[in-house]
Amino acid sequence: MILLTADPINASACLEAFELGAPQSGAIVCFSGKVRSSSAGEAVRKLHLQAYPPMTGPGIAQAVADACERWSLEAVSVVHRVGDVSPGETIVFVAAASIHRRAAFEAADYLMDFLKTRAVFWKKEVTDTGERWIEPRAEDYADVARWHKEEVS
Amino acid sequence: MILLTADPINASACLEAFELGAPQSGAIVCFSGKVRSSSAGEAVRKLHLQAYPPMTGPGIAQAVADACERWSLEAVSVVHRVGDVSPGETIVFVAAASIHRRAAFEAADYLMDFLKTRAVFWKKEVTDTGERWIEPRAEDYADVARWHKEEVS
Amino acid sequence: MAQVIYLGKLGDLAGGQAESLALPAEITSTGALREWLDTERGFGGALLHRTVRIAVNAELVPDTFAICDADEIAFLPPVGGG
Amino acid sequence: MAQVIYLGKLGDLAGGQAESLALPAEITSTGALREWLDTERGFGGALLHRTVRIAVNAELVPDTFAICDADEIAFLPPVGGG
Repeated sequence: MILLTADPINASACLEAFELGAPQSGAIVCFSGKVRSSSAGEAVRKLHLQAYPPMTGPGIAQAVADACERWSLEAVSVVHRVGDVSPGETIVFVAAASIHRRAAFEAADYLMDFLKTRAVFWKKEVTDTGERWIEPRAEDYADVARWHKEEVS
Repeated sequence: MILLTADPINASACLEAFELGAPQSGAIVCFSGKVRSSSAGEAVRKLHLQAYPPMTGPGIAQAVADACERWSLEAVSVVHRVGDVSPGETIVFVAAASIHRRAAFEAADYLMDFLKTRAVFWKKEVTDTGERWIEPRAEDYADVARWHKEEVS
Repeated sequence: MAQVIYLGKLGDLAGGQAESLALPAEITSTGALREWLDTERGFGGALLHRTVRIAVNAELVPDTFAICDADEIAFLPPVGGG
Repeated sequence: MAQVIYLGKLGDLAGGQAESLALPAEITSTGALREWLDTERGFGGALLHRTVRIAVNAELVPDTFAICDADEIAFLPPVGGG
């Protein structure tokens, strides 16, 4: 399941639904990412998440398809907020189910690296002193590069 | 939190409780492992999990302490069944929370590799044709060895 | 009329996320549009930055891509969700 | 009386997971106990396998470890949960 939503994401409810959809899987890995309450020492009021629907959904669907080709997965879920998100709220929920755990761990890790650096979103952080658009960290780009080393060499 | 329990584990309820205990974390990774309904083509009736309490709990606590030393974690949870577990039921729930996702992914992965190969449990699989004690797979031993490469070289 | 979409920080710089415009006759490629809009809309070079990619009808394209008034043309600064 | 615990498949082979026993005078080390019990309880070599580790009072110890009647001595075949 791939879902972009302007409503709050309840990670435990997402996991509950996901488990029902993967009754045969021995291993489920899920990730939930939340808005932190401070950034560079400043209190965060909210995070604004902008998508470009004609590209955002298809891009995530392609990443999920890539993951399903790369690993043997029984189910995958990506749920992502759009719009204004408050500190403590969940921005993203990713889950992967497989027979053995390695595939589920790697697929969830891969999808998060994709979402952080290649998914078609823009994030604006609003603090008490102003607002700024934030881009992926150097670590995020390094993380996503891990999955393409084999392909390059 | 570390818990050994003879009662069913509800992974989504565990995640909900875990999230409440890690309100500042930006990243939460959780793993749930379930009893598969078949093994080597045979229907599985149940999995019997034996612990040796004087060593099982302290061993897991040490692994959690090792993870907390290795990564910057805001919370860790390990919940493990003992006794008879039916197909589809959750055997183990592991969660790790951190500021950024890499630490949470690696810590959950590390703890699962530990649990699969070093945690003090014995597993007996009961099928229609009999029962057998099952030991870690070669992949499980290879997985756990990943975390010790730096130390050896 | 072509639809032009300014995403992320470019929307703030443009004072709006989208506009409809009739492409001038000499603006026939994405690269030409990028340069023309950067000046016309006062981006001060922000649209020219090499990290800003262009999508036509939801497909990323190079600066040599031919455009027409029926297209939806989006300017995408570096993306990232999660 | 020493408490002896047979874990995992060893419990099935022993026909029970635990027993209390008075250590014979000549059985003063974990290694000696391992060999003696393997014969006495009919393990047929299962207790001698190098993958079977011994814990005394919940600490893994080598076969040279000294034991006495106050100890809890556990035989552990390869472990694994999850």
